Amino acid sequence: MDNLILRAKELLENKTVQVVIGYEAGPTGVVRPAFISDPANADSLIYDERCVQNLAVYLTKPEVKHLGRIAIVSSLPVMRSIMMLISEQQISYDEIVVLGISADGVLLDIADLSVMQGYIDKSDLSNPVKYKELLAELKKLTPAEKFEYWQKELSKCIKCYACRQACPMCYCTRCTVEVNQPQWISVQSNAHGNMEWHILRAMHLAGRCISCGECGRACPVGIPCHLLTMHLTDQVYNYFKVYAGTSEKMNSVMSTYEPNDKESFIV
Amino acid sequence: METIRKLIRKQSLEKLYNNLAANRKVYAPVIAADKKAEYKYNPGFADVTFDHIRSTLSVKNIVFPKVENLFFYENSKTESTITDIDLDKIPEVVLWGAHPCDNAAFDTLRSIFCWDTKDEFFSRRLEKLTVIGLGCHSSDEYCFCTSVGLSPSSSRGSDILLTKLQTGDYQAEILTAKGNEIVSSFPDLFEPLTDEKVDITEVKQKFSHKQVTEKLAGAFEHEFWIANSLRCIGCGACAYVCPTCACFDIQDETKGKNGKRYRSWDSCGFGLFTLHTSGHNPRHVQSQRWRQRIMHKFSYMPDRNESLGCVGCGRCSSGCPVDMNIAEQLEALQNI
Amino acid sequence: MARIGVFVCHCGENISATVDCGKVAETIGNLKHVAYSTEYKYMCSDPGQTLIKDAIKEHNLTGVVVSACSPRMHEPTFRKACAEGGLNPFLCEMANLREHCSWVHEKNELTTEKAIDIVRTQVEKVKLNSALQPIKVPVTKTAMVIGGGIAGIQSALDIANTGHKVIMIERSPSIGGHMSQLSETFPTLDCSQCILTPRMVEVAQHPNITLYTYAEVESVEGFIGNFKVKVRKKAKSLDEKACTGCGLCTTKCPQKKIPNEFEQGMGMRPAIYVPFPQAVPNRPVIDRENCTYYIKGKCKICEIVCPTKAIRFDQPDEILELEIGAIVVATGFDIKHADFFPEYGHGRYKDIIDGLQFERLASASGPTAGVIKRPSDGEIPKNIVFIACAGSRDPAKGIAYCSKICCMYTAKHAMLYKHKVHEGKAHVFYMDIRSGGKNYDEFVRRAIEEDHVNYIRGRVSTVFERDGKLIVKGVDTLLGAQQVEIVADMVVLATAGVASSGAEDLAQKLHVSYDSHKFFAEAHPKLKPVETNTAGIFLAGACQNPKDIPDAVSQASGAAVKVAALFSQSELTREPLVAIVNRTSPPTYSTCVGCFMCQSVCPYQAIEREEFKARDGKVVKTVAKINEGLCQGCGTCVALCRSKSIDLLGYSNTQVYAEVVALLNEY
Amino acid sequence: MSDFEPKIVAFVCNWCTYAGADLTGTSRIKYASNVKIIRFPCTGRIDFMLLLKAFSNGADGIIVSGCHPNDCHYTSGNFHAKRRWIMFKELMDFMGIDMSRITFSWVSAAEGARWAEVVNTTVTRIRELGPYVSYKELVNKSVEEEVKNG
Repeated sequence: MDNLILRAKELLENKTVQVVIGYEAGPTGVVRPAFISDPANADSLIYDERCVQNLAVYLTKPEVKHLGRIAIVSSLPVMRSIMMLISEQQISYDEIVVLGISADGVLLDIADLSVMQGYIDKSDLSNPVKYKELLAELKKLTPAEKFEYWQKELSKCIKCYACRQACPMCYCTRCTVEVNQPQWISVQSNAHGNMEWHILRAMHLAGRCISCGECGRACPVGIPCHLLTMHLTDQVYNYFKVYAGTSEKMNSVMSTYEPNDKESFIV
Repeated sequence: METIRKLIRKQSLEKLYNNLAANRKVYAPVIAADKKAEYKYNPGFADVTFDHIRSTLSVKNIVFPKVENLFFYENSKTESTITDIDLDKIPEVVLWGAHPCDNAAFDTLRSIFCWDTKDEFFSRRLEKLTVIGLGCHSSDEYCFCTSVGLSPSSSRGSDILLTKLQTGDYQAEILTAKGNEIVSSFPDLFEPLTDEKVDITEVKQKFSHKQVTEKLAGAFEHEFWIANSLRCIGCGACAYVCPTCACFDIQDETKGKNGKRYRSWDSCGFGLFTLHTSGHNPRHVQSQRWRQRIMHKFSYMPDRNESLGCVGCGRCSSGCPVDMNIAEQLEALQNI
Repeated sequence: MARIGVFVCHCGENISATVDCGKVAETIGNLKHVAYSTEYKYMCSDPGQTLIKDAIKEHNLTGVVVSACSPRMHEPTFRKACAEGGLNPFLCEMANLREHCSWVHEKNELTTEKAIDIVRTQVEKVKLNSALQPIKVPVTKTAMVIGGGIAGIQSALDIANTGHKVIMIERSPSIGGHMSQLSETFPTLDCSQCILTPRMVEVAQHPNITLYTYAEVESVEGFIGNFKVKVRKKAKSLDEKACTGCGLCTTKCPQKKIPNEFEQGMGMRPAIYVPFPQAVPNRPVIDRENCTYYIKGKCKICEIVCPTKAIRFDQPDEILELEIGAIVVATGFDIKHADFFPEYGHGRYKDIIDGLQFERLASASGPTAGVIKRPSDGEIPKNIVFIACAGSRDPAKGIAYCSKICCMYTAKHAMLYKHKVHEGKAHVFYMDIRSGGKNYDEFVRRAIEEDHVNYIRGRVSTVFERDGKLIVKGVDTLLGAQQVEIVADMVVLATAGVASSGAEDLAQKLHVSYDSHKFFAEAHPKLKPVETNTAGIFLAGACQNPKDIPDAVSQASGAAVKVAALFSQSELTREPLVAIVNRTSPPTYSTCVGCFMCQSVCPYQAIEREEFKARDGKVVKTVAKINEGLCQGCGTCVALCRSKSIDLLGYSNTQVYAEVVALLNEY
Repeated sequence: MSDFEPKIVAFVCNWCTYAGADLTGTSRIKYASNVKIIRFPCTGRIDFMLLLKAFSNGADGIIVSGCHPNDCHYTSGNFHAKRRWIMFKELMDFMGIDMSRITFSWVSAAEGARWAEVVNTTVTRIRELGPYVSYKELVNKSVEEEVKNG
């Protein structure tokens, strides 16, 4: 990771950026996001298989934006998130420097947006393998079993909204659940309201989810809510042959259409 | 009452538990499928764990459920009829095997809910609660009870505190009349305590809460808050797993002519928590919300409730998706 | 506090026959916030409307629910009544008790219960309505008439004569349409060309009319008063200004074997051609598909002979971008051709023709100069059979409707034949004779009684050839379904009138509805027969359904009046049922986060960007903003908006949510 | 089960299906009275959350209907709606929520008879399925959970 540290130092020293967002190990040894503004602190940056959090979530956070130009350590999901955020006009590529990291942990030279685009284009954009297996298992269940599975999982939900807050695409300053005219989703955490919340979240991420799995990882009570969005990611590709986070232009499947979109259930 | 110490044999615990569970709701920890501890009502004794460090969620829901109905109403053309909740129907609950931090939290909650006026719902639930605590014989890096004036063997909030003995049997400290009532109901299960060594874990003190409170008095505008909350993503996980966080929201839900008013957990970590109707938000960024959380627990509450708003259970840190480690931050705060 | 008035209409007995209106009014009257609830025989009548107006004042109503027929029928009526009663018209909603309840259910308690549910739902909705003000938008006072047949011509002239500009688009090289193909017209038997051609010339010469022939609509954007129409002017391969219309090119063109469309394939034309002698404009076009030069790369004889050097082989199609305030669709009809009837031997026998082909045979300017000669050998048929309802009123053929014009033109054809072939015998097979219309039945009687046309009431089962003659087998139902066999020299099929080719495509470009037969759909079958569902687009003539000339002309004038009425206002008042992005003050508090997915989803390009700047000029927030002139209120953006920052007036989130709750819960 | 009268909510667009249902009325075609219509300008306006709200308020079945593809009064609202329903259906299926309780259809302003048929087939199907017990239980479960704690 010496390359990453050197590059971070260089960017901070020559004032190309004011902050580098990367990963560090906390006092308990847990890997967590680091915000490095002083080049002297860049040595604490690490990158290994434990560095899984999607850092792109910070690109839309006011206090972070306030720091100035940002360099961000970016694995593939982060790069795809950045692409989505650009296409949805939340950030501009000029505001950031992408410190791309390849799947095998090597620092990439992402000189500009087109290089990042090229890297994304040649990457496997389908859901990560470990989730594919889980999804396949779930799909095998009967409808009643699926219902029971999800009810059991969702009954644990405490509506802390960690899933939402951890997601780079959930950047809305007001979420539908915060709307009370009408009260779309019951404020209380109960079986039915929890389910409605997770349906809403998954639907709002349909065609926008970049399969980082961050929502599920963030959940303090261990609900695999990432499987809902990942399932839709699969279906978006299945129906429309599109993956999210592949273009700087708006290409969300929910805001576009093809006249010959195929379905088999509308009579 | 004066504390009485007795011995309860390991095998007697099962009898005690089963006797209690036979005609009462007993809330006890079990190991869930994800290998984490969670509390359940009346699990089989074989499933009850005595070795967990901390459950994912605290046990505050016994006295402060995540949703509490306050009353029901029915509207007609001309008037609304209100039906109150029958508080007499609140059942007796025995909390079994909860650790000192969680049990001390009931005291903290009382200092909030009964600060000026007595909250009926909370008080009645607390009245119906008997706590059979369990001293800690294990701990981890997130534990910091010793930094907030508690310890792995604190008896605050317990009616009976069990502590594992090195022999494998348990010491029972009978602390309250409620505790005594249970002991006297099952006199055969308790024996006189001989002088035996207890198996209690050691939790290192990380900071002095008194110093933290003193520092906070002048730290409202300190740059510390922004720098140390940059990675906070603003979810409510810390508040919802916290045994002492007591913020709630009150809502009316109406369907047709019928409706109800209820209160449900809320968190000061949410932007919506302080959002005004006008759109103005006095705590409009996350650093201010993080500051509020720390300030409330370590400055405002000692000041106003004469109680610290933290019991050092470490759940907020272990449950945080971005490692907002509160003990680490308080340690740092002490030195600013 | 809301004070809602509910008015339950009996609609004579249309509603009260199956719904207990008294019970509906009483039950609804017991609802919270319902200040007044009553029933009346005819709410839409004058006294009914007065009842509403008086109640608004007397009970100080803040909202009105009229529980009557479909809002698509009378919403404007009752909103107007409310306005006259002093209530903002958008505080009035209608509960559809007739079309959606009383007419479709039996009389029982469930039906009345459903009626109560429907009314209660609207009560809950109207509580959340807000007083809206109409939107004013400017009007471009130029009309476009699509189609240059008699309907289009009439409409264009009528609009032009009110002093407004008209642009006429005709896809073929000349205007005139089917009427220019007709020989004589019923019921007067005057010459079609003689009455039509002066109108065609008037169009060409009218100072307010711009005519584009050989042109088609490429795309339509915008909305009433403000359409942006792209028109493709197909290349005529000709400099129209240089061309004098001398016709030398058409006579010298070596390619002369192209079936003539105007003659319904009964004559030939060259590759450079004027469709017919009286064409307007009287200028040729090159049919590139059949021109030797375009096929083989050499020839250019027309260019060589042209005295004014007007031929332009490399002329491209031209796209015109036009600003239009209103559109009249007058694209006419086609007929099913005889090949629709293989059972009648089409394809095997040349002497089975359709009605339009007969028109050309009978026309003095036609391929036979008006002599009725049969196509196979040019002989004059001595025995001729006309078959009415060839395809029409025949669900088995997929056409259940009556083509309306065939009875009359078949009588006309039989008469024309008898006038030209005195010794000949004319037979007509028919199902019913539908001759409603001024002097129409008299006309048919004349054919039967004076010209001795043999009318046989019955269907034809088959036509086949025997010994060089066509054998027409049918039944005469008036003779007890007796089999009839007629030996004919020629058979004329009055084939069904169908939608013009490309009608569906055009309807989609215009965003107007069409029926299952691809005829354009009117906004209301009785009360809005000239309007379409899309404001500012009107219908004239047979594009709506088969029509005879007087009907087409009347409707064309009707459409012209609609356009003129629209153009008589300098500003157009539009229903304010549009989307809005919520804005708070200061604007930086607005909940829109500026993802602009709404912009991507909007079919009308109605969503714009609005930037808020700090004092230093730096953009601090960008949000969506709706152009209310462009927004048509579909609400697709509303459903898509994740932060619920867009709402739709009249169908707001709180309103539709309240409707769902009200429909399903006890009150 | 014989006296079970299903509650069915129809979410329809103003220009096609609502007008089609008007035509059903004008043509005096009879159909089951279990279906009640909520009018929207366009299927594009129909928020998927409203479908969930219908179920949570006690609907046993739902009809969602609008203009046939290419016939949308607003050009493309129904195409967007189609994508929305594709995703919604896939998610519901994945979560084990019974999609056979929802009829998605295209009914034009000219298809009065078809509207009656869509209603009648839906009502028949929902009658066979019975009340949507599992969803109603889910909604009531919240109350039960509270009772359990209190």
